[in-house]
Amino acid sequence: MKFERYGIGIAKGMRVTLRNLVRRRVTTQYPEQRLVVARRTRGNELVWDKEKCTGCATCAKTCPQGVIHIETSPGEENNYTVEKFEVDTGYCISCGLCVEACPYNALFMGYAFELAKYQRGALVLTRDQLEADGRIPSSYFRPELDETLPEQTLLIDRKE
Amino acid sequence: MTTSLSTREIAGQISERLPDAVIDAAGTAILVNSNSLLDVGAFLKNTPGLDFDYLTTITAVDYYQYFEVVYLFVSMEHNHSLVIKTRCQGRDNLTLPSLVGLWRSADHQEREIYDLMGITFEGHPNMKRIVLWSDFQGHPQRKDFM
Amino acid sequence: MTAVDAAFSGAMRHLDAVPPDWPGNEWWHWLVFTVICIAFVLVMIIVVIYVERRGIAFFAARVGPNRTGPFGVLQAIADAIKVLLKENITPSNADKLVYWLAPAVVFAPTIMIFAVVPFQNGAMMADLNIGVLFVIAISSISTIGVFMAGWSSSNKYSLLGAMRNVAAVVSYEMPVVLSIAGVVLLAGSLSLNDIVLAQERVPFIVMQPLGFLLLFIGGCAEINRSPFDLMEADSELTAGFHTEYSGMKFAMFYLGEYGEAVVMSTIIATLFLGGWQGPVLPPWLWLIVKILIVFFTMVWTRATLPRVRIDQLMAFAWKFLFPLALINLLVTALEILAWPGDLPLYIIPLNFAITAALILLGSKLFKVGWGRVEV
Amino acid sequence: MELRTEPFVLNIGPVHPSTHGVFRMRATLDGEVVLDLDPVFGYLHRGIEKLAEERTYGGVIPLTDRLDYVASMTNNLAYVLTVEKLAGISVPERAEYLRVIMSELQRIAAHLVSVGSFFNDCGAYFTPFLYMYRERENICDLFDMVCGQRLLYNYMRIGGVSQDIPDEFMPALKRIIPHIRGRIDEYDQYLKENEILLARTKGVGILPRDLAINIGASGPVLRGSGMKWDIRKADPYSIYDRFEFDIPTGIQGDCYDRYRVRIEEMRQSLRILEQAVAQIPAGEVRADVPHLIRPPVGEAYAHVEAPTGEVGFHVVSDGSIAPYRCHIRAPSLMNLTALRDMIIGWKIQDLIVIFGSFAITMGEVDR
Repeated sequence: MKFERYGIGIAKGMRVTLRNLVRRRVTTQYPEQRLVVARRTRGNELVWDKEKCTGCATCAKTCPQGVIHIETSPGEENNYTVEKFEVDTGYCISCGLCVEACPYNALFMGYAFELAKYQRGALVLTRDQLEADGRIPSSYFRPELDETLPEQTLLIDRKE
Repeated sequence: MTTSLSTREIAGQISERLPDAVIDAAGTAILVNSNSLLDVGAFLKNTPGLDFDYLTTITAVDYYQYFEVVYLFVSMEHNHSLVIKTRCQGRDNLTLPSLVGLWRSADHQEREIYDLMGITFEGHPNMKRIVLWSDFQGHPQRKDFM
Repeated sequence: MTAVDAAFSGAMRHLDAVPPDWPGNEWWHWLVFTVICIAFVLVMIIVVIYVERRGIAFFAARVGPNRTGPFGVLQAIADAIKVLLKENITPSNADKLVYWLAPAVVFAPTIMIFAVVPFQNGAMMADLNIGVLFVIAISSISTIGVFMAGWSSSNKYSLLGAMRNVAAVVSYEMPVVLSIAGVVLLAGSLSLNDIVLAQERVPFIVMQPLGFLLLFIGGCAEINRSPFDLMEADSELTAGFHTEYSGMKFAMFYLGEYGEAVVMSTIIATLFLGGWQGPVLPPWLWLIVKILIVFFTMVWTRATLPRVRIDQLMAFAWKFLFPLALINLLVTALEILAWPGDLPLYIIPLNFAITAALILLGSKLFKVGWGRVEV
Repeated sequence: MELRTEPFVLNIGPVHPSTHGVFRMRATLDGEVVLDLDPVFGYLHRGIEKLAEERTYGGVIPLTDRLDYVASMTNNLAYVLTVEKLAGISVPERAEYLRVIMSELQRIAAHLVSVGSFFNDCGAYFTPFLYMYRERENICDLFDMVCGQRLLYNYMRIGGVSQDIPDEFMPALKRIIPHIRGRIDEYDQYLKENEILLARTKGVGILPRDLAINIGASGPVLRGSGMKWDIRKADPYSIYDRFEFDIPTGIQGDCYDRYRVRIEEMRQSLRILEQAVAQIPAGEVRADVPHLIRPPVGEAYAHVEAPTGEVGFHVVSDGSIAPYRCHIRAPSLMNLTALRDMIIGWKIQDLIVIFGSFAITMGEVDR
């Protein structure tokens, strides 16, 4: 250790921290202030379109975690009726492969992310919950939904 | 671009020095006798023109009848690479010579193979389990481990 | 009259003088000032904890505590309540008595120091004629508490932290005392009140810039502020000497730590920044403002600088600060000999020049060896 | 009087502020001096190699996210390159550019984390760490925009990338590049010349060049030791041969050199980004690859230059939909080989700094 630079380096560093002292904070006060997440957010839920789903179970086959559970019965017009559609979001890793795999665009990643539960059992989304209204699909792999979602907040755009 | 050296050519060079070492050199890799692995390693590292100073990775693959251990050597000086394979027959009491003396990068990788595949490397200074705890039973990376 | 009697009466004569001359000669004086000292320390601790947490947060581009009370000012109180409700855990191998005693030994001296700090001309608990000596002596006591804590916890991290602290404090005591000695020479008195009064013309920071720097650096090391916070060293020793402490005992250490910071800021403010002196504002407010300025500088350095290594810490004390402090003392003494009476003001630039020259010279000569030991 | 002393054992970790996860070092100390060190791995072992054998080739990609979780993109890339090599799949031009852009952004993000936590290990109380994280947030924003998550991206696919970038991506990236360049310069003023940091890191933890090669070190650790070896130049994958950039190297291989190499690499990454942004063509981003791809029987090894070093995947195929064997070359694990040699004789504080200068990620060490 030598003080070859007579503490100039320390002084420079002190100047940088002082400059940052007066910069605008970038942290937000979460429950009150919210940033808009990306349109393609892979939230921790799935949104399922009952009308489009044919029960082909491609999503269940693709899921690396095996959390999608589908039971079907043969329907009238050479198709399947989905008897049961369950997603255990507790084991879901939100990889989005099921959404990519779905050949009929019937499965969407959810836009919501505040879905913590107190019991593990409550994390299993049943068919009724999946069908329920008010769940916003994100535009992950569904670019046609881009317009329906607000623009993402970017840190770079926030004033310093 | 790292050039992959011709396996036949290198196998010929090895055979000149170590007659029984090479078993097969038809594919992209040279299959060597496990007994002469250490000699082959020393040859590869110390021969001028080859100078394999960098042992990139060691993989062990379980093929039920035998275990295949794949070594990927790179020479940083000449920017060329070579794959050496060796086999351990059977499933119990598998041993291979350790390359730690030549390339210390074999240290953690051989320990890992010992841990997960159950191949003991003779001459390794610290042949202990690395990712599992010391009294763990079995070798989980084997195909028959459930 | 035997020799024993003589010694006894001699001792009695000293005892007569034991309650020192109270300012104002009122018997209730000690009672009032005891309360004031304790209250002042506790309130100041809450204030500096707030300043530190918000300051560090602002330096680090964060917001800091802002939920309890307006702007989070009640955070320290909320923390105190939380910590009081926590379970007190004593390690089974701990040396129980020492373990229990250590927090008190750390915290008590910080309040005692304020006995000799003037809040206004003469407004102090005891105008000791050896005030500076008292400050130095008492401020070193908390080291013993730290070592007690480290030793008794039977935790290796704690012990390492405590050992580091003892080593650091013993080493840094030298430059600190020597730099204070320069002030004492200038003021011609050891009483803090007289020292403050002597700064009526100019604060001693301009007469003794080097002394101020040395005291600031040494003080930071003594109270284990970054970059010398080796006894806690959260990235190495998790929490250093108080790793095993919890609940109220931990709170005592926490209070003690910030209490020491308040004490060191107060000493620096009193000795070098003119204490309570200042225009317009009431004197006690000036003191608080100056304490906060010094403390803010400490927060600033803490937010900026990495931590030094233990051997560098010691080398810095003995090879850099100590010689400079000695030279500073010598120069001060020579100046006082050269200009008897009040020093002329034109020596202020001279002092700054000497300071700059000495720091440059010291930096050139200062060198620590490599940290590696052959094993 | 001679005092009888004896060395004592200090367990550093697995739960410790500076072990970058759950690493454990069993250090024998003589006072402050480290006499011996025994690294203990495995606290984060999840058996990813075994798990990969039971998943489809596409389903392994989310697993690779969880290796080096501060640099998921490059792990993704290494894996998909291997499978593409195995199956002989060619990737559309635009996808190659997107892969390069993502890897370089990822490199900057990961180096910011590494450097920040390295400063934190040196004892700079969280300030540089949070500055670095603040800049990393910009990049996380971009990743969020592209693939919907900020940490585990799962963006690369066999035969391309999962989806094309949205329209607002490029303008944002063009604004972020100069911003980050300015900030790197600013943070260089902060601690580059700081006397205390120099004293703590210069000459500390020297890894000589020959030893670095011998232990199989890679990435900034190898380059910090003065070896000019970067997979992007030595064995260009993807389209790295089209870009102009330098390989920064250190001089003597101490902690300071490793830190400087990381900083300079960020600058070079910004250069690559600028070129890639200028050159990127329009077009498809994903080759037509079946969901359940069955590569021919054989094996392949492909490697990329990840922020920590050379991440390689050795995939053996038996013709089924799942890899027969998927071995991961973890640079963090290899870099730690010489940890003991570098630390013995130094103080316990240096141990933290030297260990921090490797910038390992436990997810990759233990897999």
